[in-house]
Amino acid sequence: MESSSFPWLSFIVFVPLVGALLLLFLDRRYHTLLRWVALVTMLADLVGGIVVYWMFDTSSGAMQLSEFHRWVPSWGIAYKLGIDGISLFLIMLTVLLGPIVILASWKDIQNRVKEFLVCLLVLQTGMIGVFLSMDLFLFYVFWEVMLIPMYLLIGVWGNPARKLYAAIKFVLYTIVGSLLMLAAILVLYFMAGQATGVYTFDLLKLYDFHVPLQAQFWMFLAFFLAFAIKVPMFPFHTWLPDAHTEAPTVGSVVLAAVLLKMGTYGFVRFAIPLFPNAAIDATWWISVLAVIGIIYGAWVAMVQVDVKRLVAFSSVSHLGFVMLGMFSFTMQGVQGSILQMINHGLSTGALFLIVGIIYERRHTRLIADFGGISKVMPAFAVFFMIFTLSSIGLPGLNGFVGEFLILLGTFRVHPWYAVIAASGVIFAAVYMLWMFQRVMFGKITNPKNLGLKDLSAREVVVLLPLLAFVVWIGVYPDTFLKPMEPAVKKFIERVETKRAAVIKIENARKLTVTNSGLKLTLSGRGLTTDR
Amino acid sequence: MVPLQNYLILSAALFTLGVIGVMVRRNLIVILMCLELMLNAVNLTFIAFARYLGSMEGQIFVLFIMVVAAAEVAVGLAIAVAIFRQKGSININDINLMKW
Amino acid sequence: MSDLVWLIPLFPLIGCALNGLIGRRWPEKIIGWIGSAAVGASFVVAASIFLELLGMDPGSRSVETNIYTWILSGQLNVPIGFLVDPLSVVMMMVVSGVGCIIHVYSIGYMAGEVGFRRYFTYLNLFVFAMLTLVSANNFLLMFVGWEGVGLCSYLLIGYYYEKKSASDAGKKAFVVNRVGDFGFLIGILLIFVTFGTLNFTGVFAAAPDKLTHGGTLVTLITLLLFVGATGKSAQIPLYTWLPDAMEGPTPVSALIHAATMVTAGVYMVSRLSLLYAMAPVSMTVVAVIGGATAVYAATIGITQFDIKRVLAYSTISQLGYMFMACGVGAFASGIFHLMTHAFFKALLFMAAGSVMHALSGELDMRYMGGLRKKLPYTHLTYIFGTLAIAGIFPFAGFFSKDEILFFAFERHWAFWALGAIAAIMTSFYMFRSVFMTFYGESRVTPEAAKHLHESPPIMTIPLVILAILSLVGGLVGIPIFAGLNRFGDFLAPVFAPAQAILHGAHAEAGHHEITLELGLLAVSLAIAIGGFFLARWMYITDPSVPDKVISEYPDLHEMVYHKYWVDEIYDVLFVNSIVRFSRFLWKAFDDAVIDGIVNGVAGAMRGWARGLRRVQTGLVKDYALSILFGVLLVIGYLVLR
Amino acid sequence: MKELIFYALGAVTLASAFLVVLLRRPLHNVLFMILTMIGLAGLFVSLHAEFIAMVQLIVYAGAVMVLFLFVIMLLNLDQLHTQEGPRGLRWWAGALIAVSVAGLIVLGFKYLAPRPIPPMERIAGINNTALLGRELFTTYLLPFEVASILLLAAIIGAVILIRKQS
Amino acid sequence: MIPVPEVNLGGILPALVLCIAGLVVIGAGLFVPRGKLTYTALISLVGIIIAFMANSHLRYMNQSAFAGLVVLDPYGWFLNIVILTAVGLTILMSVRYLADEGMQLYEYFVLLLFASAGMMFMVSANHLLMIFVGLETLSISIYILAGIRPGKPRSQEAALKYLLLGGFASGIFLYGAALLYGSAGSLSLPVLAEYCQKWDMSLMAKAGMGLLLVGFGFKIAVVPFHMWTPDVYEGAPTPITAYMSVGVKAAAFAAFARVFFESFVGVEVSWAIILWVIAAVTMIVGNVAALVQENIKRMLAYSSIAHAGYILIGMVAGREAGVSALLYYLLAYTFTNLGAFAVVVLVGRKGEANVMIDDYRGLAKAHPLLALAMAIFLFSLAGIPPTAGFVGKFSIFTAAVKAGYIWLVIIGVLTSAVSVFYYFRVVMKMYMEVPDTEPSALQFAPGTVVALVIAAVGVVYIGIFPTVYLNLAAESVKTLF
Repeated sequence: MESSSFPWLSFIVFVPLVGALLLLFLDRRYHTLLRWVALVTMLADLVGGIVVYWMFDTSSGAMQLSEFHRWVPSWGIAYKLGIDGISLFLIMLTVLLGPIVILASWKDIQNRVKEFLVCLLVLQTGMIGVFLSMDLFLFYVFWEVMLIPMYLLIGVWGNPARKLYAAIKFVLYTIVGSLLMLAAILVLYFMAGQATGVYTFDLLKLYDFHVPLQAQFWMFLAFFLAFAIKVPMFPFHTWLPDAHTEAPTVGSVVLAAVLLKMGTYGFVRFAIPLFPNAAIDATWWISVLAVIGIIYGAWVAMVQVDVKRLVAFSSVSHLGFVMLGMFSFTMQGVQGSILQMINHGLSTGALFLIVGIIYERRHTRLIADFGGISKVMPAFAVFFMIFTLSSIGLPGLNGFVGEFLILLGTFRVHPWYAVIAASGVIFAAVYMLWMFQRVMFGKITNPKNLGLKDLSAREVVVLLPLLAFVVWIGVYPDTFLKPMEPAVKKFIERVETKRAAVIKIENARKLTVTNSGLKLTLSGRGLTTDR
Repeated sequence: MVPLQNYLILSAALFTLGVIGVMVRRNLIVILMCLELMLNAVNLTFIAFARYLGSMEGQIFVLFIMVVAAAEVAVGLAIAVAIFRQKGSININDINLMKW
Repeated sequence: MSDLVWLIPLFPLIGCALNGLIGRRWPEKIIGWIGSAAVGASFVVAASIFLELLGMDPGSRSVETNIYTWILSGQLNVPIGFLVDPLSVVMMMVVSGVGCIIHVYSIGYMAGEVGFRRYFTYLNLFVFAMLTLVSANNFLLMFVGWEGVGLCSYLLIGYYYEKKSASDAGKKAFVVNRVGDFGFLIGILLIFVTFGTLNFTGVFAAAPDKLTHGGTLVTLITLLLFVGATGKSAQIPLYTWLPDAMEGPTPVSALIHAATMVTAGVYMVSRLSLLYAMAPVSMTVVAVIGGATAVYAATIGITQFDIKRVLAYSTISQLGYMFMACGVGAFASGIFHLMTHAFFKALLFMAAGSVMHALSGELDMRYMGGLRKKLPYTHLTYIFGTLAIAGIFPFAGFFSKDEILFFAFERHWAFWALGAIAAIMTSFYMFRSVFMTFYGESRVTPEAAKHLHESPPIMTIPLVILAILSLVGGLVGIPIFAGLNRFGDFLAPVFAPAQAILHGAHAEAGHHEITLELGLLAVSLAIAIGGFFLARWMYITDPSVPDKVISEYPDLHEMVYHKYWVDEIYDVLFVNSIVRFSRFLWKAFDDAVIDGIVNGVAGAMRGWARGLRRVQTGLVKDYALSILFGVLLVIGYLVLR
Repeated sequence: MKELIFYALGAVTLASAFLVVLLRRPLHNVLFMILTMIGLAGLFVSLHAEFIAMVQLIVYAGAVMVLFLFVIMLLNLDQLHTQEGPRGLRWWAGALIAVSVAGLIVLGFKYLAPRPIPPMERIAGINNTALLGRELFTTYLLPFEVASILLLAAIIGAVILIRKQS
Repeated sequence: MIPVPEVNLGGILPALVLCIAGLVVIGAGLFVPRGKLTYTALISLVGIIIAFMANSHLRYMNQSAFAGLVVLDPYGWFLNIVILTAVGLTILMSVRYLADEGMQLYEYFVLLLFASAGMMFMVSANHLLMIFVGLETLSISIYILAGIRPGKPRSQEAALKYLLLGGFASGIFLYGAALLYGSAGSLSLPVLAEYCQKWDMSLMAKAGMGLLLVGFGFKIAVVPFHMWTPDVYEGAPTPITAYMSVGVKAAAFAAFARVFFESFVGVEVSWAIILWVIAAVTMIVGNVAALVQENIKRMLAYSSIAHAGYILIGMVAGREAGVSALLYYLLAYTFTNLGAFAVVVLVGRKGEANVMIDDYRGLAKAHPLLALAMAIFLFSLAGIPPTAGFVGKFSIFTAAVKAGYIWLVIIGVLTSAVSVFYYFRVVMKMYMEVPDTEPSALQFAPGTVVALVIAAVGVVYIGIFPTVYLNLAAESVKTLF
C-alpha cells in the first residue's frame, strides 16, 4: 500500500484529542481562552481535512493515504487508516462541523465549559476515527469511544427535564447493538482465520474472505442491529427523538449531522461488503423498513408539538431514503444515498442550529410558543426558509439531488418502493412548511417574541458555510458525485462478484457434505482447530 | 475384615449430619461444632482411604485439617464472643444487618 | 443569438440577487425598476431570438445549448441545457413580456408596502423559475423550474404572512402542487427507465421504437405527467388551491395565477405532444378533464361575489379550455389560447387590482357598482378584457377560443358542447362582474368612497398596453383562412410529429370546409352575446332576478356557492384523517408500543433484580442452603450423567 | 471381632453426632461432640492411625472442645437454649438436600473396586507414628511451615478480634 | 538415616519475603507507637517491593520443588505479580483509612502480608494439600481482616458470615479431596492427571471433582455459591473489600485453573459444561442484581460476582487462549477494581459513611479529576474501550468464540449491556446530578492518591497498549499445557 510522507489521516484524527488534552491543563475559569483553543484546534483539523481532500486522487476507488502500524500483532490487530470516495465527504462534513459547533456553543453553554469542549473534541476524534478505520478492532474502539462524550453531552448539558432518561436510553440502545456486533466481528475473525490461515481484523483482507451463507445471515443480523439502531431505522428509532430533544443544541447538531451517518456508513463500509449475500437477501425487508420509516417519520413529524422532536422525526424519514437508496445496489441509488448522508448532515444540522438560535433566545421549543417570528427576525427567517426548503428537497438545493438519485436508483430495481417513498416528498412539504408557518408566520401572539434580536454576526458566520454547501450541492453536485463514483462502482462490483463467488462455493459445498458452518451449539468447539 | 465401604458410609453419614446441623441450628457455637463434625467426617474418610491404599498421605492431610480446624475454631469463637458482647445474643438469625 | 438563451433566465436571477442580497437600503423606485428591467432584458433577448428563428427555415428552428453537466451518475446525465424552438420562444416571450408589464404595474400597486423589496425579489425569482421551466431542454431541469414556480407562488401567496388565511393558502398551494409533482416525478422516473435519458430530443427520437402506439407504458407515462399538470394548472381534482391563492397581492394573481405559472401544465402537455399523441387514452382523459373543468369552474364562477375569485374560477375554466384543446389534438390552438388568455386575464386581474386599490382593498362586488365614472381607464380596460374573454369579435379571445371549439367539434360534438356551455357561462359571469362593478348605483361603503380615486399612470399604462394586446393579440392567428394563421404555422414544426400520428400522413391542421367553420363562429359569437344580454337583464334591467333565482333553487345555489363543498370533503377525506392517524401512530405506536417494549424490558430487569434481592435474606443458613443446592446440582450432573 | 468393634464404635459415634445436631442445650451438644470425637479416635485406632487417634483425643476432645465449653460457660449461654425455633420448611428442605447429596456420594462408593488390604508392613517396617513424622518433616516440610504462619495469623486474629473497642 | 528433602528456598522466595516482612512488622509493632502506622506500612511496602524483585526470576523457571508440592513456573510468576500489585495498592490506600477509622493496628498489615503469602503458595502449589494450606492461610487472615473494625456490628457480621460459610465450603472442598484421594491414591496434581488419563474416572472421583469445583466456586464467588459476597463486601473494611475482590479471586481462580487443567484433563467436557451453566447464570444474576443496589460497595460486590462469571468464560473456553485471557482479565480487573475501591475509600467518611451511590452526586463538580478517575474505572468495568476492561472482555470473548461457545458470548455481551446501566448510573450521579447538601471537602491522603494514580494509569495504559501483557499472559500459561 502507498503511504503518504506525512500521516495526514492520523493528523485529522488526533488533532482534536491533542486539543482536548491541552484543555485539561488550562484553568477552567478562562472560558474565552478555552473556547479559542478549542476553536483553533477544530480549525487546524479543518485545514488538515482540506489537505486530505487536496491530496485525494478522485480518479481512483482504492483506499488512499493509508497508514499502517502494528498494534496487537498476535491477534492481527493493526492501526490501519484509509480514505476513499465513500468516506471522503463524511470526513469533510465532520471537520467542517467542528469549528461550527464550537462557535455555535459560544454563548449557549456557560457552565462547565471546559468539560464541554473536551467532550466535543474527543467526540470529533471518535467520529473521524470511525470513518477512517480500516481495521475492525480499531473501528470498534472508535465506535464505542465516541459513545461516552455524546452521553455526557446529552446528560450534563441537556435540559434537565428528561436528560438522564434520554442519555441512558441513547447509550443502552447503542451498546446493545454494538456489543452484538462485537460478537459477530469475533466470529468473522475466526472463520476467516481458519479458512485462510491468517488471523486478522484487517477490513480489506476480510473483504476477500467469502463467509458461508448461514453464517453470513447471523453476522449480518448482528451488524444490521448495531447499525440500524444508529441510523436509526424504523422500529429502532425511539431513542432519537428523546436524545435530540434533550440534548443541547450542538449535541443535536453533531448527533444529527454525523453520528447518525455512522449507521449508514457502517452498512456501506462493513455490513454489505462483508456479507453481500445476506445483505442482498435482506434487501426486501430492509427496503420495506426504510419505506415505512420514510412515511412513518413524516407522518409522526407532522403532529409533533416540539420543533426539535419534529426535526428528529424528519431525520428518521430522511435516513429512510438513504437506506432505500443504498439497498438498491444501483449506481444512482448508492451515490444518491451517500450524497444524501451529506445533505442530511448539512440541512438537518443547520435546522438544529436554527432551532438552537431561537431556543437560546426564548428557552422553549414548543411550536405553540412562537409565531410571527419573521417579523422580528427577517434574516433568521431567510436562513430558516432556505434550510427548510433544502430539507424538503426543493430542486436547486442539495436535498433534491440526493433524493432524486435515490428514487431513480430504487425505481430501476423495485419501482413500488420508489413510488411509495416518493409520496414521502409530499408529506415532507406538509410537516416542514406547516411547522415553518406556525413558527414564523402569523401575527406575533406571544409578547415575549416581540423583543427578539435578529441573527448576530457570529450566528451568521455559523450558518453561512452550511448555506453555501446547501446551494453548491444543489447547483453543481458534480463536485461531490465525481470523487465518490469510482469507490461506489467498486462497492457495487465487490458486492456482485463476492455474492456470485459465495454462491458458487456454497453449491460446491452442497455436493461435498463437509459443512463447516457455524455451530451455535452449547459445547460447540465447531471453530477450534486445536482440538 | 471390615470393608472400606462401611467406613466411607459412616463418614458420609457424619458429614451429612454436620451439614444439616450447620443449616438448621441457630446457636452460633453449635454451628461451629457442626463444622467440626463435617471436618471430622472428612478425617475419617482420609484415614480409611489411607489405610486401604496403604499410603501415608491421608494421615498427613488429616493432621493439617486438624490444625486448620483448630485455627478456625479459635477465630470463630473469638468473633462469637465479640458479637455476643455487641448484641447479647449469638442467635444466627439475629445476625442479619446486611441483606438484599 | 439563440446560444445566448441562458441569458433569459439569468437576468431575472441577477435582479433577484441584486435586490435580495444588497438591496436592503435602496429606495423602492430603484428596486422596482431593477426588477422590471431584468425581466425586460429577458424579453428583449427572447424577442431577438424569436426574430432569429423567423430567419431560419421552419425545419431547423430548434437549437439546444448545454451550459454544464448538472447531475452525472451512471448513465444518468442531466445537463443544465436549454432548448430554443418556436414553442419555447413563444412561451419565453409571453412570460417575460407579460411579466415585465406586471412588474411595472407592481411598482405602483405595491408602493409603500412593508415588504416591497421582498416582493420584487420573489417576483424576479419566479420569472427566473418560469423561464427555466419553459426553456429547459430536459425533464429534470423543467422539473426544477416546475417546483421553483411552485415555491415562488407559495412565497408570494403568503406574502402577507401575518394573515393566517394568506399563509394557509400558500401552504395549500404548495402542498397540492406537491401532490401533482409526485405524479410528475414518477413519470420522469418511468421515462428515464424507459429511455435512459431525460433530454426531450432524445426521448422524442427514441419514442417511436421504444413505445408502441397506444401502449400501456406510454399511457401510464403521459397520465402520470398529466397528474403533474392538473396540479400546476389547477384542473380537476387538484384545482382547489387556485381560488385560495387570491390571498396574494393582485399583480401576483395576474402574473402567476393567470398568465404564466398555471399555464405550465398546458405548455408541458404540448411540449410532449408526441408522447400524448401516441396515447389516445391519455388524450381523451386530458380532453375530458379539461372540458369538465371548464364547465365546472364556470358554474362556480357565476355565484361568487369576490371579484378576484370570479376571475380565479374563470382562469380555471379557461385552462380547462386549453387542456381540452390539447386533448383533442389542437396543441397549437391550446398555446394560442394560452397566449391570448395571458393578455386578457392579466389585464382583468390588474384592472380588478386597480379597483381594489381604489376601494382600499374592497373585493366584494356587492360593495361596488357605478364605478365607471370614477375609474375611467380601469373601467375601459376591464371592458376590453371582458370582451376578449367572452370572445367577442375581433378581440383576441374570439379567435383562440373559436379555434379550440372548432377542433373540439371535429373530435367529437360533445367536447364542443362542453366548450359552448362553458363559453356562455363565461361571458355571463364576466359581464355580471362588469355590471356589478362599474354599472348600476354605487354600493360603495362611505369610508371607502371618501378616498376613491383612479390609479396612478404607472398602473394604468400597463393596463392600456395589455388592453391593446388583448384587442389585437388574436390577429396573429386568424384560423379560417389558411396562411393567415401565422401563429399556427409558426408552431407547426413543433407539433408536426404529433399531428402526423394523430391524423395519419394526409391531413394537417386548418384543412377543412369553411362553411362549418363559419357556422361554429357564428354560434359561439351568438353565445357570447347571449351571455352579455342575460347578464344585462339580470343585473341592470331587473336586479331582483338573481335573488329570485336563488330563492327558486336555494339548495343548488348553496351547493354551487360553496364550491360543491369540495374543500371540506378533501379536508375530511385526506387532511384530517391523516393527521388523526399520525397522532394515533405517535401516541399509540411510537410511545406505547416501541417505547413500551423498551421500557418494559428495563422494568422487567428491575423486577428480577428486586426478586434476587429478596433471595439475599442475610441468613447464613439460607446461604449454606444455596451452596448445598449447588452441590446437589453439580454432583447430580456428574454422578447421574 | 473387628466388625464388632467397628459397629459398636460406629453406632456410638453416629448416635452422639445425631444428638449433637438434635439436642438443644449447648452443654449437651458439647458433651456429645466429645463423645463423637472419642468414637472417631477409636475408629482411627482400628485403622492403624494411632498417632492421629492420640491427636484426636488430645487436641480435639481435649483442647478444642474444652475451648467450646469454656466459651459457653464464659458467656453463660447454656441458659438461653430456647432460641432454637420450630423446624420449618427450611429444616426439611436442607435435610432432604443434604441427604440426597450424601446418597449420590454413597452411590459412588458402590462401584469401588474391592482392594486387597495391605498389611501394615507394606506401609513401613517401623511404626506408623515414626513414619508419619518422617513424612511430615521431609516431604511435607513446606506445608508444615506454612501451617505455622497460619496459626500465627489465627492467634493474632483471636487477640485483636476479642479485644474490647478502644 | 532420614533422607534430607531438597529445599529450594529460591523458588518460594517471594512468599518467604512476605512472611518475613510480616514477622518484621510484628517486631516493629512492638516498638513503633500506635498511631504511627506509616512506618509499618512502609516496612510492608518495602517487603512487597523486595518480593517483586524476588519474583522476577520465576518467569524463566519451570520446575517443581519441595518434593513436588510446589511448581515454579511463569504461571505462578504472573499471578504473583497480580497478587503483589493488589496487596501493594491495598496497603497504600489503607494507611489513611485506618487512621480515619481509629484503628491503629499493625496486625492489619501483618495479616495482609500473610494472606498474600498464602495466596502465593496457593497459586504455585502442585498438590491439593499445599493448595488447602495456602487457601486456609489466606482465608483465616481475611476472616480476621473482615472483622477487624472494633465493635462494628457490620464488620463482625461480615467476618462471621465469611467464616461460617468459608468453613462450610472448605469442609466440602476437603471431602472432595478425600474422595479424589481415595480414587487416585494421591493428591498431587500430576498423579491425579495420570489417574484421569489412565482410567476413566470412577463415580466417586467425579463426585470428588464436583465437590472441589464447589469449593473453588465459593472462593471465586459464582452463583449459587456467591451469596456471602454482597454481605461480606459491604461489611468488611473498604480496603479489605478491595483486596478480597481482586486478590482472593485471582488466587482462587489461579488454583482452580491449575487444578482443573492440570489434573482433570481428558474429562474437560464433563466439567466445562457445568462451568458453562455457572458462568451464564453468574453473569445474569450478578449484573441484574446489581441494578437496584444503593450501596456502592454492595453494587461493586455484585459487579465482582458478574466479573467472576466473565472470567469463568475463560475457563470454559479453556486451553492456552482461554487461560491466558483469564490471566489478562485478572490483571486488568485488579487495576480497575482496586482503583474503583480507592475512590470509594477517598469519598468515604469515618465509620464507613458516604458509601451510598447517592453520595456521589455532583462529585464531578467538586473534584473533577477524582470523578474522571472513577469514570475511567467504571468504563473499564463496563468494558468500554480504550480501557483494560475492554481488552480483557475482548480477549475472553475471543477465546470463547475460538472454542465455539457463541451463545455464551452472546449472553456475555447482553449482560454487559445490562451492566452498562448501573455503571453509568454512578457516572450519571457524578456528572449530571447535584447533591442536596454541600459536600464537605475530601482530604486526599497521599497513599490513596498514589494508589489511585497507579491504578488509573494502569487501566488506561494496558488498555491502549495491551500487546505486551497479552503476550506475557500467553507465555505464562504455556507450561500449564
